[in-house]
Amino acid sequence: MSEAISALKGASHTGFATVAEAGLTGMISIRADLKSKALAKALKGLGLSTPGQRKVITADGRSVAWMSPDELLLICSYDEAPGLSQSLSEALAKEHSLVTNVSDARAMFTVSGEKGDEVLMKLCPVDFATFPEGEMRRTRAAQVAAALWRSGPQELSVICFRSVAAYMLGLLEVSSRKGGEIF
Amino acid sequence: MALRRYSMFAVAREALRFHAGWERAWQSPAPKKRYDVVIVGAGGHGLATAYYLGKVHGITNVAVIEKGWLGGGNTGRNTTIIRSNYLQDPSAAIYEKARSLYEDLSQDLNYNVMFSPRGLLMLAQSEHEMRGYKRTVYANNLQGVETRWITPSEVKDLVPIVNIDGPRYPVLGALYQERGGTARHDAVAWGYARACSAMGMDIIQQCEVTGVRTENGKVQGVETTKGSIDCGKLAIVVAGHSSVLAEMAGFRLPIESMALQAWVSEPIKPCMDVVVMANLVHGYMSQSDKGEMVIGGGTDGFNNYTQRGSWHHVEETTRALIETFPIISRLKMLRQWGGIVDMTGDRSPILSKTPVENIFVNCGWGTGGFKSIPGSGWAMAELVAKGEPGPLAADFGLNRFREGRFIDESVAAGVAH
Amino acid sequence: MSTRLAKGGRLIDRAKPLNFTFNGKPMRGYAGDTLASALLGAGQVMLGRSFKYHRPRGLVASGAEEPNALVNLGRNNRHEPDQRTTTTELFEGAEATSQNHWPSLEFDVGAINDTFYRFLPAGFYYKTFMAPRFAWKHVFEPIIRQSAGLGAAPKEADPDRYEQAYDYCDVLVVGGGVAGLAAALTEARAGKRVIVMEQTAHWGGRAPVDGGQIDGQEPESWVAAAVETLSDMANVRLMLRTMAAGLHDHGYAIGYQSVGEHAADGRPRHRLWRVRAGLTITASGAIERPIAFSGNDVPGVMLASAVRDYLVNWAVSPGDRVVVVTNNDDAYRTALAVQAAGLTVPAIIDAREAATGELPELARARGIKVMTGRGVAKVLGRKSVTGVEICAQAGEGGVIETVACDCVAMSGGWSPVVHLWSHCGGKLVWDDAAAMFRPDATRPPTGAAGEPLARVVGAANGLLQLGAIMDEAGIPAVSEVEAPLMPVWVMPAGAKEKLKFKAFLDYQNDVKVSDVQLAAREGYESVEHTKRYTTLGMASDQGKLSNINGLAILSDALGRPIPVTGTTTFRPPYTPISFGAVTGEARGELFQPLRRTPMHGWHEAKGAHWEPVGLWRRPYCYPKAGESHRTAVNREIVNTRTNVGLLDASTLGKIVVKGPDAGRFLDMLYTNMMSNLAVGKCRYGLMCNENGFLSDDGVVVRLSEDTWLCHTTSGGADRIHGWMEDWLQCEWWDWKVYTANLTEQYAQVAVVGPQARMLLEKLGGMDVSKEALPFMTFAEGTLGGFPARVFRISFSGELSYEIAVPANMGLAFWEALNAAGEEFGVMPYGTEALHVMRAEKGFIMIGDETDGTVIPQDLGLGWAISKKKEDYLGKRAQERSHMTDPKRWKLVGLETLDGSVLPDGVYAVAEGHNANGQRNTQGRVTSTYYSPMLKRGIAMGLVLNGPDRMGEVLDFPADKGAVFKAKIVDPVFYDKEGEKANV
Amino acid sequence: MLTLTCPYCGVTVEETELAPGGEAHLKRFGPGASDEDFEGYLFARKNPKGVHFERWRHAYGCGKWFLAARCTATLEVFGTYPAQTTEPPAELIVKINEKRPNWGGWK
Repeated sequence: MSEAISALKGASHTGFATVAEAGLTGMISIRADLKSKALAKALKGLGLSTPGQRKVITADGRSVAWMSPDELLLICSYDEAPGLSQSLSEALAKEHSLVTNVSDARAMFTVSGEKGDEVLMKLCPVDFATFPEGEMRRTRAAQVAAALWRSGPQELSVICFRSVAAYMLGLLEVSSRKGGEIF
Repeated sequence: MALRRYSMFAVAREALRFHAGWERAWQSPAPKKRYDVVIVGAGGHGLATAYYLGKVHGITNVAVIEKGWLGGGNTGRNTTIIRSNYLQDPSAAIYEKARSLYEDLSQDLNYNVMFSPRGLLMLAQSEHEMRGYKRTVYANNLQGVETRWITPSEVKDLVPIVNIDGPRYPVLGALYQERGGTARHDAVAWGYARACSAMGMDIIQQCEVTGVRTENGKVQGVETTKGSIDCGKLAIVVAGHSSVLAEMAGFRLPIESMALQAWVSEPIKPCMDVVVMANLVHGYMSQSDKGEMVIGGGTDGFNNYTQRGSWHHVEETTRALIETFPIISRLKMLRQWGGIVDMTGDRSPILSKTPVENIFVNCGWGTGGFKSIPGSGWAMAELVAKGEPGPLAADFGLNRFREGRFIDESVAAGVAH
Repeated sequence: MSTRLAKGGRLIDRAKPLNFTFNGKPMRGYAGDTLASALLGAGQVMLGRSFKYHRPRGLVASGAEEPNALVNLGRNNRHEPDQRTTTTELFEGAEATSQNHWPSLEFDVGAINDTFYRFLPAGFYYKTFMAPRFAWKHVFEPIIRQSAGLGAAPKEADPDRYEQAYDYCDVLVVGGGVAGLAAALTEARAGKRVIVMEQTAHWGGRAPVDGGQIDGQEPESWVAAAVETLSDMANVRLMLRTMAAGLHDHGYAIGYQSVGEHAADGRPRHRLWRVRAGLTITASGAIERPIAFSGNDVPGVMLASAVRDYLVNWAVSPGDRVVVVTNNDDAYRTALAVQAAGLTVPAIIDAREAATGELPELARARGIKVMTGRGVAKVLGRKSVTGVEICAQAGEGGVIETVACDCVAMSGGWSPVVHLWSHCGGKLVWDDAAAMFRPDATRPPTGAAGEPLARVVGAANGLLQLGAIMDEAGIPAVSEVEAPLMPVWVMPAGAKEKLKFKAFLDYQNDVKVSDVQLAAREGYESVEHTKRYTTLGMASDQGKLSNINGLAILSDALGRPIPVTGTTTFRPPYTPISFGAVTGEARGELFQPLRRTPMHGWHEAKGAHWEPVGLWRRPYCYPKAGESHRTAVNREIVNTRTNVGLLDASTLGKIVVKGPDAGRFLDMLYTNMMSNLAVGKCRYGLMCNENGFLSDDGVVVRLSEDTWLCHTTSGGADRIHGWMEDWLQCEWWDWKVYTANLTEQYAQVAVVGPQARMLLEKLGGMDVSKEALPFMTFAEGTLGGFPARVFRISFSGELSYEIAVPANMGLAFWEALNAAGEEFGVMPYGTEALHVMRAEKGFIMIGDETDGTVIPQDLGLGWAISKKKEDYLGKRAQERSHMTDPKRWKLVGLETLDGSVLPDGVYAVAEGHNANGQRNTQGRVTSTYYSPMLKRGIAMGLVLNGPDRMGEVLDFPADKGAVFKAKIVDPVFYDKEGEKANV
Repeated sequence: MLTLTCPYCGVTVEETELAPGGEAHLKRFGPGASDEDFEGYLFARKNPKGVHFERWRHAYGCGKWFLAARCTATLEVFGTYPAQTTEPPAELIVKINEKRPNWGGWK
């Protein structure tokens, strides 16, 4: 597995905020009945639970996010994703479900710094002043789909498709350039 | 009443008396009880239909009734582009008929519509688009439409401000129609209105149709805000509101009303002598005789009767045009507006009989309305006068949707592996 | 002559002088100046030429309504035409040049139009230039076009950066005058989230200039305190230099912020705000109206309020002797301000029969001569004012007295700025007493829930006196009590034609009173007709200055009340905004997202020539040094067919479909049967839309009992995934099927050619033999250490494997294949080679053989349409009469008799012409290539009864009279028996 | 520039996050249907100037289709609801009746 490289190999820029590709990240898409007990049990085994509408829950370095009424996204380390994907698949085998490892299909970015919100204010039709912690927002960053949440103090994480990773970093870089502070 | 002719001498004569002697361009009569033909909609298409009914078919007991002011719909809010470089035979035929009538329209109407065949080109910015346009050139040559394929350097010669080496979509050539161009949109409506009025037709403005009277499946007349009007035949020519009138007459059309926007820059000195369309990135631009850069793009995607579009389309098209014409970035947008266009099931127009006897519709021109006005009027007049479509309108009937016989111009819809 | 006064100027900082040039002449102003005030302060009265008559023009206004004083600003790649001097903050080194004249501002050949003004009334061009016919194209039209425009066109790309940003608030206050600030205070104190946008660089609007007292303080002090209070509130955002350009549906306001204009410090030049506001309070003030009298456009004739602004704000005197012409009390403030600045007011000419208000009395008390019942017959002077001829307002213009002056300050009353209110449907009401249209509070624009989107306060609401404005906000204020105005649309009331031909309404476009009256006479009765016929209000001030005057004159000419005439439509933007700001970051590299496969960088490094495919970019071919694209493509084909080639197929759509009803679902989606595909097997499938037309194709793989993998075309992945979800969510929502678009999860490589198997065997790890992995099957395993899914499918007719590996390993896998393949002569090939090879095999390509009008039956794909199924998407459509018409053109192969390559898109002609005189046709070419294997041209096409006409020769007319002759043949040109793929 | 509330996500999003999908509550006609029914299904559109039922996909969000009742003359949105239904919810009909007494029903 040593030959795996993320879309941008962790490239970053620092302007009035720091924007960086997060490197290899494990992501597993789970499509299932979110009321499923088997699902709850499987997540519990990871120290997580089934998140409510738009919620993201984090524990032990893993997060699980509500993506749609029948879809969750489990975020974990890249290396454990194939195994976790397999075991989740097995845990849900008796139910109508679809578990897929999408770690390679996505790219993840962090936007950090006191003015991090201002970077994304330029790109996403989202009210960051009222955007709470613990919420996953699927939206648009300029011309591509993005999912974002507050992943730490003064840090936002953004997921997009792998093929547009360079475009996303370009957006984040130009939006975080010094002189472009909004307030 | 005879038309008092416009000419340079007439203007000079009037100048001496401070232009006190000019007559009304058209009369503003009250509706009569009955007309042989009532045309609903005094836009370009409705007025042209009336004009050719009189001129070609000798039918002059005609009223053109209009909810607002004549020419105030899409005729007065489009980007004035005229072209006939369509792919499919029926489209090429009617748009070329229109274009060729535009050539002599000023003289025909004795009203200068400022037809300006400055040339129009469609940039090819992908292999796929290039193949599509080359196909169009071959089709046009067989259709009697003069177009040709030109190379990137010829494009640059015609349009020095275009960026043919764009990093994203370099220009691979263009489909060029030398006799395409623009005209003064309002003048087209006004010129037809003046000519219709001179033939004794009644143009009744501020008169909204509120109902269509039928009996035994046959039209009897219309109810309007200016009273009841009887008619032998009824032509519905109300782009944007076609479905509303159809509902009054008791049938549905394969049409959805959507907003189409346009905008202009502040006026600058001439810098672009032709009309340029960049369809891959969804934008087109020309420079008006006032110096404004006139810009348009695609329609909005949802049903809308407000004559206002959504802002993001303005952003999308403007960014495409800055990529294509980098010099416009520092120009400023002066005015942005919208119109409501009819979008049909195959994006081609409808000139047709309807389920109601003696009601005819002319609608569905989508974004191609202005360029087709004379041809549409010509074909519609023939349909209304004879009760059956002539060759120009034959393929544009409503029956095509039932038969699956579409006229699809969106050949670029397919995608390659 | 205008000049800078020795003292005063509340907005300028005399300690910070700024140098600039006008038409190359060095000038000097101060920080805080606008370009307009600096020019006027430097003695420059004449600033440009009008559009039509090229008349000399100077400043009329001091704000956004200025129609005349537009300049070219900057040079080279920062050149900007039509820059409004009144809204441009002066900066060091500004270079301005005047517009629309040749050879110079002072001497302009175009001014000959003014001499012949009588021959050039409104719409003269509609009546002329029609004969002789050729002259229109060759003489008249070129002249008209060459005389178009004002500022010079930029010549270079813009180097500056632009941004956009989103924001949200409960209340957006537009306008930072006292009404706006008061409204902001009220809303902010109620806990609302408030944004205040002010288009200028200063808070307070007109009040500090106009005087009075607010809450016991000078307006300026009150403004400072209000701004301080608001600045300290966390729920308030104050934005200067931000013009609210438009209010769009559902409360979407566009704000145009000037950020780093003329700064070279990394700031963006402009930022476009997209603010979603619960309520927009427009406190946008009012604009003073000119009065239409002869010569009201001579440089030096200005709005009374502008004269006052220049004096008070910037200590600039527009003239030494200022005659005030008015129909209201407010203009007396200008007279008082002029006098206070130590200048002379020879007379106040008041059209009213009596002027008895507080302000007129004050003026009289200060010794200013007030002439009531009087008007201006004519302004004297051409390039600057030298005097006015005074007449009786009620008369026809007989001169009573001539007064020498160098500036005329005029006021015809005020018009509320109702633009934002009107942009999405707010209605107006005519206020007869104040002679103005103002917002009708009972008919506001409405939002997503049908709620009012906007409210109006202050002068924008028609409240022109400070007391009334502040009273609305519950704040006590006083100012001089003003008597009612008298509507005056033409001066004098009975002005003769000769005067009306020089009484301007739209200054920039040279529309005069006589033009509007002509339009009315000729039946252009609608206000929109008059606008369009005369061009009234179509200039770059968009009628801000004098549209109301125009429609009042129109109403008068038609003998109908003004509200019956109504207004033209107010459209965004309020004042012009740069296209750069509209575009924001989306330029250059960020113009559109570029989708890259994991191997993109490798292709780039190898000098791939790109082809855009949707938002992807795929290698068209990989030309070597000195190689043409054509040669490269031929080399790639020959190498692939003789050795082995690699294609980056990562862009192919890969959608997983799983569930108990997945088979049933795919049977509906594809024309073929997919439910009976055996696990481990692959099948080529076709998808149609409900209209019956072929929309996509690809290989479907059954991964397990309840799971299928659907390959789509490169451009089709998102579309087809959306199509699947549409049917699952909206039609068959009770079917148990999940889908996942895994297109980007995998890098996919096609390993193609006779040596393909050997290459893979060298990598090792999986049995890829014919027996273990037969044609149209797949296997999973580890190949050369990479987790891989290997499909035995072929789009070239060769022995071929398509191998999917995780995308993050795609590059490494691709490199491993290239390294291992060296001994087998491996080469990458691009999309063009792919296209030629598939055409050699007679395989159709979505987008070439199909164009949205083609059904599978046209393409001889009947074998891929299940006869057993009752239904599939598109089936009913294909039963319609035109779809079953035997005359539909059908797919065949075409071979030119001389081996040449048929041009792309040519048509096969048939005898005769159709009823519209168009040449009849009987077919067309859909794909055409040079086959390097067959060393001749090959083509596919759709031909009338084609499959029944094998061997017939058709004529394909091409360029310049050339006619290609081609024979109808079988579309499979290469390896007709299909032996090469199945080895 | 519309805003609509996605009934699945519960967020009010702007038009750029959505994809429009045309008239709602169309009944599909397949093989065996008359020419007239099939034409009606594919092409005949109510296209009302007034209350309109339409499809939207939360394309940049959860990816789900939902339905909206909206006035095409004023752009007022009366409500949104999940797509898994053949007719508008009763309470939405009541609400529209209150706001547009003469609207004439959804069919």
